[in-house]
Amino acid sequence: MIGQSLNSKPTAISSPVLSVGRLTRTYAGADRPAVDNVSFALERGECLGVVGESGCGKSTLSRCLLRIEDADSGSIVLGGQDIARLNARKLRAHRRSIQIVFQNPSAALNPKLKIADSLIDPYEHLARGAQLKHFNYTSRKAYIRQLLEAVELPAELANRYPHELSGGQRQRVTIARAIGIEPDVVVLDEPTASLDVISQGAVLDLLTGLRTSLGLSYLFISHDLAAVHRMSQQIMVMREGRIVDRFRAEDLMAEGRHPYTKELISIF
Amino acid sequence: MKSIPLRVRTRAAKSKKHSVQAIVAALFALLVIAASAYTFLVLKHDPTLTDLRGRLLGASTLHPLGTDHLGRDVLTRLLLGGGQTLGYSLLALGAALVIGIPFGIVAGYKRGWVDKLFMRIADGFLAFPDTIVAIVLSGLLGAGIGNLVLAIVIVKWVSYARLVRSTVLSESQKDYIRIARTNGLSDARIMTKHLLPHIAGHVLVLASLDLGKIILLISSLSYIGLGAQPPTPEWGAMLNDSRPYFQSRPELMVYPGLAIVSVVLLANMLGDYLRDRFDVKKEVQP
Amino acid sequence: MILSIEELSIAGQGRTIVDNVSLAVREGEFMALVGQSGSGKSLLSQSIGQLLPPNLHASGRILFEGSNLLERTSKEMRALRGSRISYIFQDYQGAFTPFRSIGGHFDEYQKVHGEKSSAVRKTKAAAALESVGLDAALLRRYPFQLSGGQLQRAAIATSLLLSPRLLIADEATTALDSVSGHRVLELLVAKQKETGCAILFITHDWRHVRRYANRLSVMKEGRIVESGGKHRILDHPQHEYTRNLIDAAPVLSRSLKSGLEEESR
Amino acid sequence: AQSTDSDAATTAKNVHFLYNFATSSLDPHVDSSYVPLRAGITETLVRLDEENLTVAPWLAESWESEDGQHWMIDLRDDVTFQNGKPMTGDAVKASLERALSESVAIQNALKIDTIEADGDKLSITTTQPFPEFASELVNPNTSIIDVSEPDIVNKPIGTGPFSLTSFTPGSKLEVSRYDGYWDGASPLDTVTFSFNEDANARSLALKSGQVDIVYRPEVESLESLEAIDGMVVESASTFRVHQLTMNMERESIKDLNVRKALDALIDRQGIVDTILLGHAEPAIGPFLPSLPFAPKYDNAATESGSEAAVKHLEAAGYKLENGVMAKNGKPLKLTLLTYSARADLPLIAQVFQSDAKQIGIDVEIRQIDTPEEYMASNRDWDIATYSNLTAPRGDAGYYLNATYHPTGALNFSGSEDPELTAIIDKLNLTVAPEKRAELAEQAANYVHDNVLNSFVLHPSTIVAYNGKKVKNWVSSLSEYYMITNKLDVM
Amino acid sequence: MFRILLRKFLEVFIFLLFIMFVSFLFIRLAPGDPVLTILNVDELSVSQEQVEAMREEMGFNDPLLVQFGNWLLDFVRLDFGSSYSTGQPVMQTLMSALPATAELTLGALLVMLLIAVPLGSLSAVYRGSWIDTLSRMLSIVGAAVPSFWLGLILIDLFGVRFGNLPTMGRDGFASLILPCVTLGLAISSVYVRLLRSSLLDSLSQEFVRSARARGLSEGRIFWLHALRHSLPPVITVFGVSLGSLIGGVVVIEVLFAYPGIGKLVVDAIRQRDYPLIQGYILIMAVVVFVVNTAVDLSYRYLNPEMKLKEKEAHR
Ligand SMILES: Nc1ncnc2c1ncn2[C@@H]1O[C@H](COP(=O)(O)OP(=O)(O)OP(=O)(O)O)[C@@H](O)[C@H]1O
Ligand SMILES: Nc1ncnc2c1ncn2[C@@H]1O[C@H](COP(=O)(O)OP(=O)(O)OP(=O)(O)O)[C@@H](O)[C@H]1O
Ligand SMILES: [Mg+2]
Ligand SMILES: [Mg+2]
Ligand code: NI
Repeated sequence: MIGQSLNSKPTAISSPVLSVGRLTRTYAGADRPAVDNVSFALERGECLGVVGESGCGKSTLSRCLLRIEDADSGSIVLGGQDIARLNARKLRAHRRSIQIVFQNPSAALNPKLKIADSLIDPYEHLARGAQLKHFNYTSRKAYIRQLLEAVELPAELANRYPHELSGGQRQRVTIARAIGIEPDVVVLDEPTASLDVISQGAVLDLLTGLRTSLGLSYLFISHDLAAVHRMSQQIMVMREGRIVDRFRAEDLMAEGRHPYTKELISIF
Repeated sequence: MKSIPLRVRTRAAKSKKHSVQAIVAALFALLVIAASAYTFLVLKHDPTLTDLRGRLLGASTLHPLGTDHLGRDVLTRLLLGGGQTLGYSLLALGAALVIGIPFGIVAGYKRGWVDKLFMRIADGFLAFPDTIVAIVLSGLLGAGIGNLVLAIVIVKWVSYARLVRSTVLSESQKDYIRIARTNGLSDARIMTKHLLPHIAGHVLVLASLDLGKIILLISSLSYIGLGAQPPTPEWGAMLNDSRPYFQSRPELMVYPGLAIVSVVLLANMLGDYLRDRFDVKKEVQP
Repeated sequence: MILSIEELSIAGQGRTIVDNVSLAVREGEFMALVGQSGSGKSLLSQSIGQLLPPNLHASGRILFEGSNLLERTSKEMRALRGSRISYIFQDYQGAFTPFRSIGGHFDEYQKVHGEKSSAVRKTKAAAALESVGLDAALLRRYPFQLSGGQLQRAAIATSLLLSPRLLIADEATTALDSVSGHRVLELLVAKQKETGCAILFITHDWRHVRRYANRLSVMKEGRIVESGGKHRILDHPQHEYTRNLIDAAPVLSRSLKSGLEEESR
Repeated sequence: AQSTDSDAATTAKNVHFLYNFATSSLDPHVDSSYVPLRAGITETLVRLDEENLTVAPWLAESWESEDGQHWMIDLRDDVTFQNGKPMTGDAVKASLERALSESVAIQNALKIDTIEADGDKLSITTTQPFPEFASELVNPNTSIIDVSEPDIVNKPIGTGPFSLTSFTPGSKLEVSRYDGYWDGASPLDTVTFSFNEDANARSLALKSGQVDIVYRPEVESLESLEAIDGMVVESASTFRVHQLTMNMERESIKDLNVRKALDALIDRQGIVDTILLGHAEPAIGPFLPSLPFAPKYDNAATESGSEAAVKHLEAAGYKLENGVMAKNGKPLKLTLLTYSARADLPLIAQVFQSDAKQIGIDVEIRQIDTPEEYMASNRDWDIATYSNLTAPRGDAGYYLNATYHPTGALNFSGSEDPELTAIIDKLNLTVAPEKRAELAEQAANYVHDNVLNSFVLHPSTIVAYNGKKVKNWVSSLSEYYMITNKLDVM
Repeated sequence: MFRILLRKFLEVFIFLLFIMFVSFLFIRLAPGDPVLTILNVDELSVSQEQVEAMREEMGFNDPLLVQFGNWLLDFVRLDFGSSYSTGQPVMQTLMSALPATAELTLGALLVMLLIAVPLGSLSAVYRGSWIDTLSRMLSIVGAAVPSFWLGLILIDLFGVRFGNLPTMGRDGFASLILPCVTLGLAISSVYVRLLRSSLLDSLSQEFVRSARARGLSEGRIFWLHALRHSLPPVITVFGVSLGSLIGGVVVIEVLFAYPGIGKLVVDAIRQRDYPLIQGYILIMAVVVFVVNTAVDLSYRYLNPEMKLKEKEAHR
């Protein structure tokens, strides 16, 4: 299935699919911003890894990008449009372009919906009629089966409720849901943390495959340096809300890294 | 916890309970059908025919439940009243739900000024005593049970809206709703598909008990000339009419009372059944 | 042998999820349990404390310090849980009651297990948080105000608070970056040295297994396919699945891997 | 459970009276519950002598008028208010003037032009010759109080045997003996006068021994009350009549024969015997037969029952076809108003409806909220059950004027019968009692002959009390006089 | 801070004004007017001209807006008028009746709590057991039995047959027992079921298992963790029903001759005593507003996330 023509939309190679400028977010009562003046750009088809210690603001950054929380200042230019200040109605048109996989899969699934319904929901709504490139489904059922297959889950899970799945299974379901509607950018907030290594590898391969075949761009947040290294072209290191280091993945082991980056590597 | 075998038992007991409920409901329906057949086909009483010399009679084959204070056959009135009472109270309840639930979901989900406005409207409705609403409506539109239903809806929808709103308020904080939003689902869909299942539990509980309260409300409002006009048989009115005989002939009050209880019971069973269907986790650790 | 699970099966709704599993954890040991996602590791660990979801039930025997836990009354279990057996759940977000502050949880936990002085409770809580690399100021926060990793570390801190005999850590570091994860595991090991408690450590992370475990078991589809000493399994995996699992371990580069091998004793 | 008055000798002598209507104001001039008078706090200048049904002296010793317009009233001189002040002519004048200014209805009723006080004498001029003037002074809203008191609404000071000690609006009042009462102080120390509007609850309160006298207990509970040793149940006819008001503006009702038919349909005895369990008197005319001006209706051997009704209807041109009473193909359909404030009325309505159905008349019952209001402003009804006081103060003028005079406020029939109006107008100018009685009788007969309204029954007032404790209770016809200085306990 | 207070105050004021306007229209659209009450026609007669004159004098013939304007003018001067039937100042009348209703309501709520909390909790914890069935039966009967009947039975039982609790009036604590129990029983059924359903939700939450794993006693988990989590819907329903509860105590007030505000206002409605009704609605609007604001605040207390979100929004 992989390897079809990239994207029917004209792609201006020069302009990044997502570019973030001076994004800042401070929680009420906090003494320093959780996300502090963060800027970066994400090219089409690129995977940008974000590593950093726990609590450094990675999840906050991703929530701001998705407009789940509103940043205090800064811009989020998605497909040429700054969505940082769009109102809810206008925003909806851009929703399809950016998707997220959350750190904690338990809360991300509606406990009252069966897996199949959770999966089909965004698809039925958004992609109905729209030609999806990757999943050439023939029916609702086929779509779900294909999606589950893509994340290597047995089709029978479709009829279960989230609380009847293991943590790893849940996470795969959320990944399936995010890629199902074939967005431009997927924010992956530690998507494989709760998977066993085989599944991890499989999911990472799958994600890479999808990226190349669909021209997806990833913002890949993880603390697993190996995974980030394997997935990403670019890596950013965050600390206390700021980007402290940024380099090409090949240069991970190169000299001149930020001391904090070095620490991360040495522990690994 | 010796819960391990115990849990198995509750599961088994559970399915048994469902079948027991079904049997109870079926028996009840049979009883009603048999009674109606006997009354309407064999006895053929006129539900409004008074007979002052034959009032307050005890049970007999001619009057299986005796006669009321005007000498009318109680069973006939009870059976005929069922349709009236149930129809109107269900109508009122249904309408209150149909108005209240969407209002509550929208207010709880949208927050902001929509919510504020809604809350104020709701508060406003709450400040009005139902009698006032009923009197004004009957005055403007004429007395009649239709307007009574309207009055009840006006009074009742707020509680559902409020209840729904509170559940929605806390539910929409959760990640899965955020995801649904980032999936670009329309608000309407999030509200119907993701939030609606969560409110079913509480709403069903409230609604199934409210049915009884609504029947009683109809009775108390028919007291001021709203609702079913005498001598229409109607459970609430029958209940009210038998007040004077509360000591001398308590069964006059017991019969419509029991009728209401059994309807509420059935509604409750239905509510619980539906609730269980919405409750995907089913059981809790004891 | 502090914990010995014998022929344990977990079933529900006509499905057997964990199938006739036997597993032992020795006194003071760091026992790792690895395996396929969805293979039943979490359920297995939950059955030890009689904490299975209500629609599932366990059969077999779970001997803890010689007595069968499955036969314990809930009162006896309560005395064990928290003080002798403590848990770190996989779902770290569910570890805390949403409307209670983190500090509130620490305080309550110590109180119900007999710590009378509130000053002591406070200092202990602060120390526990700091030991997992968190600021004591987080005590005043509510769970939703913490990042995933912070929450997980807070959950770890609570479970270590009372020096249990057996610590069951279900993917305790999934939300942590390598620095913090490393630090937390160092802490666990230090704690283990100090108190001699046994740790049942469920993980996907081979680095941790390599570095810290004494023994390990590998689970797949509800069964234990292989168990034994760390070196035995890592160096001479016998089961096909174990081999695949080891090969799939993500590594940064060759040099890093060899560095690790040197380190493992 | 018996209450705690076994040692009545040592403790204060108290009677607990339970009334069926609650009030939240005690203003004697405004409050239509008349509680101040009923509780023995206030008194009027004259009272109704319930045995002879004449007006008797009370605070006034005597009164007279030559022309029915200039009245001389001589007050008792031994009367003091409960605050010790003597009741002077000026005080009475001030009290009456307050009553007039507070209530238009009293102005109407008394028609007073000027009042002059001279020592113990009052001279009053009415705006027109007004023979009933003295009897109107029976009205409790003309109670004499000390208007110089600051809080009349909550603590009126009157001349009665009991003075108010506390008042809880809507719940009860406590009164205690006024030792300076002019007619001899009461043997009781205190009386508790409480309200409860639920008939069942009243009966139970008497049963439980919490109260000693209950006004209008639940009729259905009387049997069980009487079964209690020492319980006394009294019932007394009242000046009230339950009637079927005819809307004379409706085509079918305009026909005398239809009215006669409806009148014949009413099963008076059945209703009295069963619905009111005998605590009522079937009515022929509006006035209680014991009243001096009540007609004897000797010629009124009118048959009743459905056959008679059918006969009348046939005379009116109706025919019973296929169970439907119709005239020229138009079925007889009537709308019957009723209201629940008087619980018997809806029952009477239903009985009537059922009886009418037997002869093919389709009666639709419409239950309404406030009958006066509805009947006055809506004319879409044919007949109505209504309850009227016909001679509250022993005089017919009030009822006839209000109900049959074209300007009457309770003339819901819309009757504008010139002949009847002439009788009433004449009555209004007649002073001599015998002459008045004659005219009243004439009017009543006219009403009866033309079936302007149809009268169902005179309900009785039922009072139940603990005969082992209460002494000298008198059930009053007018329902004005309840707590008196004679009331005592064993 | 001050600005926020001022804004809140203005908001409330406008809300009240709006309610009063609507109710004003509403009441006066109802057929009938209080003239007959004012004229006291029960036993006395007035002519139709007088009725009309009175109507004119009272301004009932003016356009509604003019009437409302007049009312508003008085309202701003804090003059709420006098009752047509008693002539007493409305606020004084209402305020003197309010305590009785308040104690009745609070007492009933207490009874309700004493019934609903144990019964609801037990039936949630022992779902499917006999106690669950029992509580369901009780609440169904409670939902279907009219309170006047319940009250009479209680009077018969505890006032006449066994014991001699006062059956009427308002004399201290003893006279509160029967009415409060009657009312409490009548309202508790909904709460029993609601609490049960909500508790079932909470008890299946993940944090309950974590608390268990920490060795907390079931009681502690229940009271301090699960119960609080299940309160919002219960509190919500409480908030909405308080208004109708206060208005709905009238049956109880009549039955037990308890001199409260419910009876007062029903009479006022019957007599179209406009100022009294308006005063009542004003009080109710304030009560409803206060209670529901408190309910909203309690959500924030029960769910700190909401509170903090709110704070941020105000930043
Ligand atoms: N309450 C439940 N009811 C039914 N099936 C369940 C329930 N909980 C878990 N399962 C199923 O049991 C199996 C084992 O789940 P478990 O959570 O133990 O897996 P795990 O080994 O911990 O996986 P992971 O590493 O992904 O967390 C899974 O297939 C899951 O779908
Ligand atoms: N709702 C909130 N209110 C206040 N502070 C918050 C809130 N959510 C997060 N924080 C704080 O903001 C900081 C950044 O949190 P964030 O969740 O973005 O971290 P993260 O980088 O995703 O960490 P992790 O890898 O542990 O998930 C943390 O210090 C956290 O405590
Ligand atoms: Mg995070
Ligand atoms: Mg797991
Ligand atoms: Ni819920």
